[in-house]
Amino acid sequence: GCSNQSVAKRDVLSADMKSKQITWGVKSDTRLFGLENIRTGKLEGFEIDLAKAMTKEILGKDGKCVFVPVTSGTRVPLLKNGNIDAIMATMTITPDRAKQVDFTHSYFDAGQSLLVKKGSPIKNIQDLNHKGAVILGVSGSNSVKNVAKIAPKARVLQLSDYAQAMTALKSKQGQALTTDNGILYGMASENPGYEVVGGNFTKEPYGIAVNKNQQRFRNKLNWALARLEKNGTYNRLLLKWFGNVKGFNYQEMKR
Amino acid sequence: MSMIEFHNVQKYYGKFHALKDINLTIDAGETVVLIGPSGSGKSSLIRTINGLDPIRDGQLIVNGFDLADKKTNVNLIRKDVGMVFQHFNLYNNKTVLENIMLAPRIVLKRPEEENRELAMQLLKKVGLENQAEKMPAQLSGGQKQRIAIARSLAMKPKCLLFDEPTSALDPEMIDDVLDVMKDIAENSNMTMLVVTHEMGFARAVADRVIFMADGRILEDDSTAKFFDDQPSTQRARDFMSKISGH
Amino acid sequence: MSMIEFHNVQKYYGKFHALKDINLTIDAGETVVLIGPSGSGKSSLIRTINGLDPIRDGQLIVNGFDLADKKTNVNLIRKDVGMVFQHFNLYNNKTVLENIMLAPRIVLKRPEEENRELAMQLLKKVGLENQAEKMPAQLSGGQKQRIAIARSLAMKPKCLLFDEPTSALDPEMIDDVLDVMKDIAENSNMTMLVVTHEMGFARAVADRVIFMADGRILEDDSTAKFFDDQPSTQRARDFMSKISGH
Amino acid sequence: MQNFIDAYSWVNVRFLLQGLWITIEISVASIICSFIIGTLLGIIRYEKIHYVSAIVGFIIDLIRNLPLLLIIFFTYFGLPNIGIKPEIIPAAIMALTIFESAMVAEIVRSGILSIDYGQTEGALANGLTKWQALRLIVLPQAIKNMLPALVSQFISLVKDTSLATIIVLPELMYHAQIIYGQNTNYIIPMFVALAVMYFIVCYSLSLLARYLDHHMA
Amino acid sequence: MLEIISSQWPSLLSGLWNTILCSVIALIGSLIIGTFFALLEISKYKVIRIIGSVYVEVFRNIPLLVIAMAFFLIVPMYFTKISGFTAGTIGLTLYTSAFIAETVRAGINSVEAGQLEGALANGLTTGQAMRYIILPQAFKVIIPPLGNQFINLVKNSSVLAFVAGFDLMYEGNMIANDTLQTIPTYFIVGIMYLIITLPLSYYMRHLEKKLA
Ligand SMILES: Nc1ncnc2c1ncn2[C@@H]1O[C@H](COP(=O)(O)OP(=O)(O)OP(=O)(O)O)[C@@H](O)[C@H]1O
Ligand SMILES: Nc1ncnc2c1ncn2[C@@H]1O[C@H](COP(=O)(O)OP(=O)(O)OP(=O)(O)O)[C@@H](O)[C@H]1O
Ligand SMILES: [Mg+2]
Ligand SMILES: [Mg+2]
Repeated sequence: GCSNQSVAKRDVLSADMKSKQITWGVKSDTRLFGLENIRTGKLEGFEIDLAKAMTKEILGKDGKCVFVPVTSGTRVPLLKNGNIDAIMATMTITPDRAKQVDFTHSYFDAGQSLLVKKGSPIKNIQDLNHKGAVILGVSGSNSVKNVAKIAPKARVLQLSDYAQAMTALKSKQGQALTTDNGILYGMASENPGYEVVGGNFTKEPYGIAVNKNQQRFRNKLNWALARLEKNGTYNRLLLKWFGNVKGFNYQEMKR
Repeated sequence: MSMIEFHNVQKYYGKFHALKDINLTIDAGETVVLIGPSGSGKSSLIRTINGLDPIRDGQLIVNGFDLADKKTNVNLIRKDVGMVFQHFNLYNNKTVLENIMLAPRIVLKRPEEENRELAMQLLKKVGLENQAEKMPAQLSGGQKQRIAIARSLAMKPKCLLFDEPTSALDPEMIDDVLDVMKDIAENSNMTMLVVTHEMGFARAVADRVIFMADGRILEDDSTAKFFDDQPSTQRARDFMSKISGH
Repeated sequence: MSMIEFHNVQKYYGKFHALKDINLTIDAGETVVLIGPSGSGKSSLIRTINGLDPIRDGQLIVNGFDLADKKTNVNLIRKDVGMVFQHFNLYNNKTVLENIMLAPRIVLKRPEEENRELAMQLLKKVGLENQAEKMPAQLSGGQKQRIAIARSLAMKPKCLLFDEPTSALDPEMIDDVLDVMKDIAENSNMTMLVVTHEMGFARAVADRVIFMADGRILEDDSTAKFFDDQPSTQRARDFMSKISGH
Repeated sequence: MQNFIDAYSWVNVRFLLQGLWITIEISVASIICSFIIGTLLGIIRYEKIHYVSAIVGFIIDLIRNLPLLLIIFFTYFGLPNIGIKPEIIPAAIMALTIFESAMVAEIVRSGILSIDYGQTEGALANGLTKWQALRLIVLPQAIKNMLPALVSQFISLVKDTSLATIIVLPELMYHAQIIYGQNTNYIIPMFVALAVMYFIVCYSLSLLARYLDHHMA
Repeated sequence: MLEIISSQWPSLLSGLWNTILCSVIALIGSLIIGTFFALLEISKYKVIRIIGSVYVEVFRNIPLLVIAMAFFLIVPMYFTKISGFTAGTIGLTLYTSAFIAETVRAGINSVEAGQLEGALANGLTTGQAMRYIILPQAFKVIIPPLGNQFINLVKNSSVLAFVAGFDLMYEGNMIANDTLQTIPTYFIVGIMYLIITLPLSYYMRHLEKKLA
């Protein structure tokens, strides 16, 4: 165990209250959720907006958020090392992960789906459960783990990011690309020759991860999330980011 | 019959004029010694003869082939014109025996049996028959040079060029090499052109002595004239008085 | 007064016994020539004197310091004992003048003005006053060696060691170097120990001639005895007959 | 084709250039640090100081034999465990410096060995101490001999900064990823741009080295 | 740490195997290609020399990651489908071959000119001199630097992780992501790399001393 005593002992909530800022680990390369705007250099996306709103909720009007870009590979070690206070980076709540970190309630109920070339014989995940089938995913994401369970005979190739996975799909390195539906719909809209098929075959509830032994902080985050859901902020952000995504039924996700 | 003919040969290194208007004829079977101060062009001259260095202008005919002609295959000349270098240039990755047998095998396609026999004979001639399996690095300078001579002889050349064959040797090894060279000069009708400062050797075996300075041939005398009378140029007399005794 | 004293000195390279039981005393002001076949240990002997190579056993006292004693600071010896190498070992990254001025400046802390003056004086002495700003690579071997001698002299040493200072030189450059050495031997009271095969030089300037073979000193004769009578050992007589003339 | 035209919009190119600038800054900082540290380590290793040289040598060997990717992970994720918590850019510089110093140390050691020992002997016999000989005579010559190897090492360093995208260092490669994150169709134009930009920087470095090599007497 | 090893050793071992396989293939390939381009670079003909040095400069000055990506993503789009392992291995081969070309060229140049002249004067052609005299000596000189290239190659093979090449680093990333035990996982991966590279580098040092 390489856990760090000082990080474990530190009470994140009171420290953040005192410094009036929360440090969030967020995605910087994922459309709709967290992506750097190359004109302004600022991060933008649903998760970014939600993190800002939650920060204000917890720390008040003058509360500040600091965003640290993370990837699926770096988010947990950064949290454990104390570089960041919380992760809001398309992280699916799973029992395995819950052993390492604590999750808040889900703040976004994604589901996993498939992106294929239009006209492909593949209609759902079961069509891929045979030897020789190759599914593309992004390393560190929960979706690749799910595929291994649901279509164990298929081979999964894990790439560094969605664009690489999408390009690999175009290069026929695999028959289908799997990840969470929101991301897939975004890619389908840029690439007219491709479509999302088969509906959601898993539930992927995204949660905010905090370190173990930070119950007070987690509770506070849950409390803030609930308030935002109640006062309509949550739905407003959902509309802002997913209202125009073709094929994505954001109405279902309203809270 | 002449083995080597220089007609108005000019040689340059870039802009530097290394050989100036060389005219020289060496007949088959002659032994010629070439002397001169450092940088005078002795090596340059000798290296043009087997095409290691190109000439700019003039005519150079060796063993009947015209070296100034681009179409001439220098390998045909090199088969018949051997060369012995100051620093031996033995093949470091081959045994002594292999050093001698390699070129005859792949250039002359000499049968293996015959090749080995001749090589051993040559080793005996240079007094090193028991060193056949050694690597060059295990030999002293004097031994290396004798192997280099044997390697050249194995090609049965008509002409041998020597570029300061003893000047990298410890003094007590020089005689062994000179003895081999004397033997060749006296007991074969090889054409020999030798750059050396060993005046005792020159006197004993050379038919002619050529003196160069600044890229020009200043003297081309019979051995008797050069040593017993005196060189005709002041330059050559100065040079001789400087090197005498070293 | 003695400058160098060897008492039963033994030197090894690994298991190889390079110097066997050396006993030798050289007085201040003496000029001694050391000869012997290749590998006999001449370089090894000379290099122990300024501590470039360590000795295994025995006593070696140089300029009053005991080299066998670990506590002796060899730098104190080297200040007073200069050395000239076969391959010159000039500082390739410094000009000629800087080569000469460097050690006096940082070791002796000689004032810059005085240092430059002395350096130029020495350059003049070795006949190269117009080469001060050249780099070593631009010089001929003979020039390099004269600079190396000037570099040693700039430290105003009491003793100078020479390890075959002319054997890497073209023959016509040898005299220039030997002339400088003769000048030092005759016109200063420097102690000189010279490894060389230049018998003319030995005869002219040496007080004594030492002959080594196989790591031992076989002869230690006055110059007159060595050259005019004959060396007493057969080994030395053989050697002398072999090298005479080269 | 349209993808290329869109991908190379001024906004995107400017963003790439910003990334390139960070790449250059980080490279220069790491080159300077690793040159200084690497030279010291190389000398320690060359000098055969009791124990110290052996230990330093062993650490250098460990680092040299690990993929840089792992060194980056260990620096960024491992160091906080011993109480050092560098920001991303210092962390990247540290990781690169640790790795490249080990490489430079070996170059320096063999550079020193490449200088004829006669140079040292000449200096010793002339009365200089070992350190003076090393500093004034041997090192200046060794640096010249080392230049080609050093430059190719530094070219590797520039290219290697791209590996630090893995910890989200905002350098050139990362900026390209952000751009093609906006639109997956931009990925190939971005890789082409990456190849060209890295090539220009690295090749200029080797031209510089060649220039220095010719103009250093 | 032990639990990672015990639960993940099949993937670690298969990763190790792929890393070794890729390294060996890339080594052989890059030796052949590198020697070929080294010979081009020392040709008498300017055009051929330029072809040689363009190749070397291009592959030396572009990050391996970019080269590997190009083979993984672009080549299949226009030519033929290749797996991540193949794409990575090809990329690694070409990248390394540029360095090997430089090493071999330096090796050839380090053989003294006298060796070539001796062979020419002895009647051999330039080609024969290369084959029998120069290259055998050059290879002896370059064994230590080649060893270092090989170690670099093993380390660089970690680029396969970016193109789903199922090498050691890829498996390490997977395990780290699955177990979220980042440092212990990479520690194990590091040791596995050292198991390949450390003995190699000590052997190279030994060889270097022996050949010197
Ligand atoms: N490859 C070369 N490039 C440029 N200049 C050269 C080259 N080889 C020789 N030279 C110059 O040509 C001149 C003649 O050189 P050469 O080697 O023929 O003289 P040498 O008489 O053999 O001298 P030494 O007795 O020193 O061997 C010298 O001034 C030398 O500097
Ligand atoms: N560094 C070394 N390691 C091992 N053996 C050595 C070393 N230096 C010299 N020797 C050996 O010691 C013996 C004496 O060498 P030394 O160089 O003193 O001879 P020398 O009389 O100066 O010969 P030369 O006339 O060739 O210079 C030789 O057999 C040599 O091989
Ligand atoms: Mg010459
Ligand atoms: Mg000696």
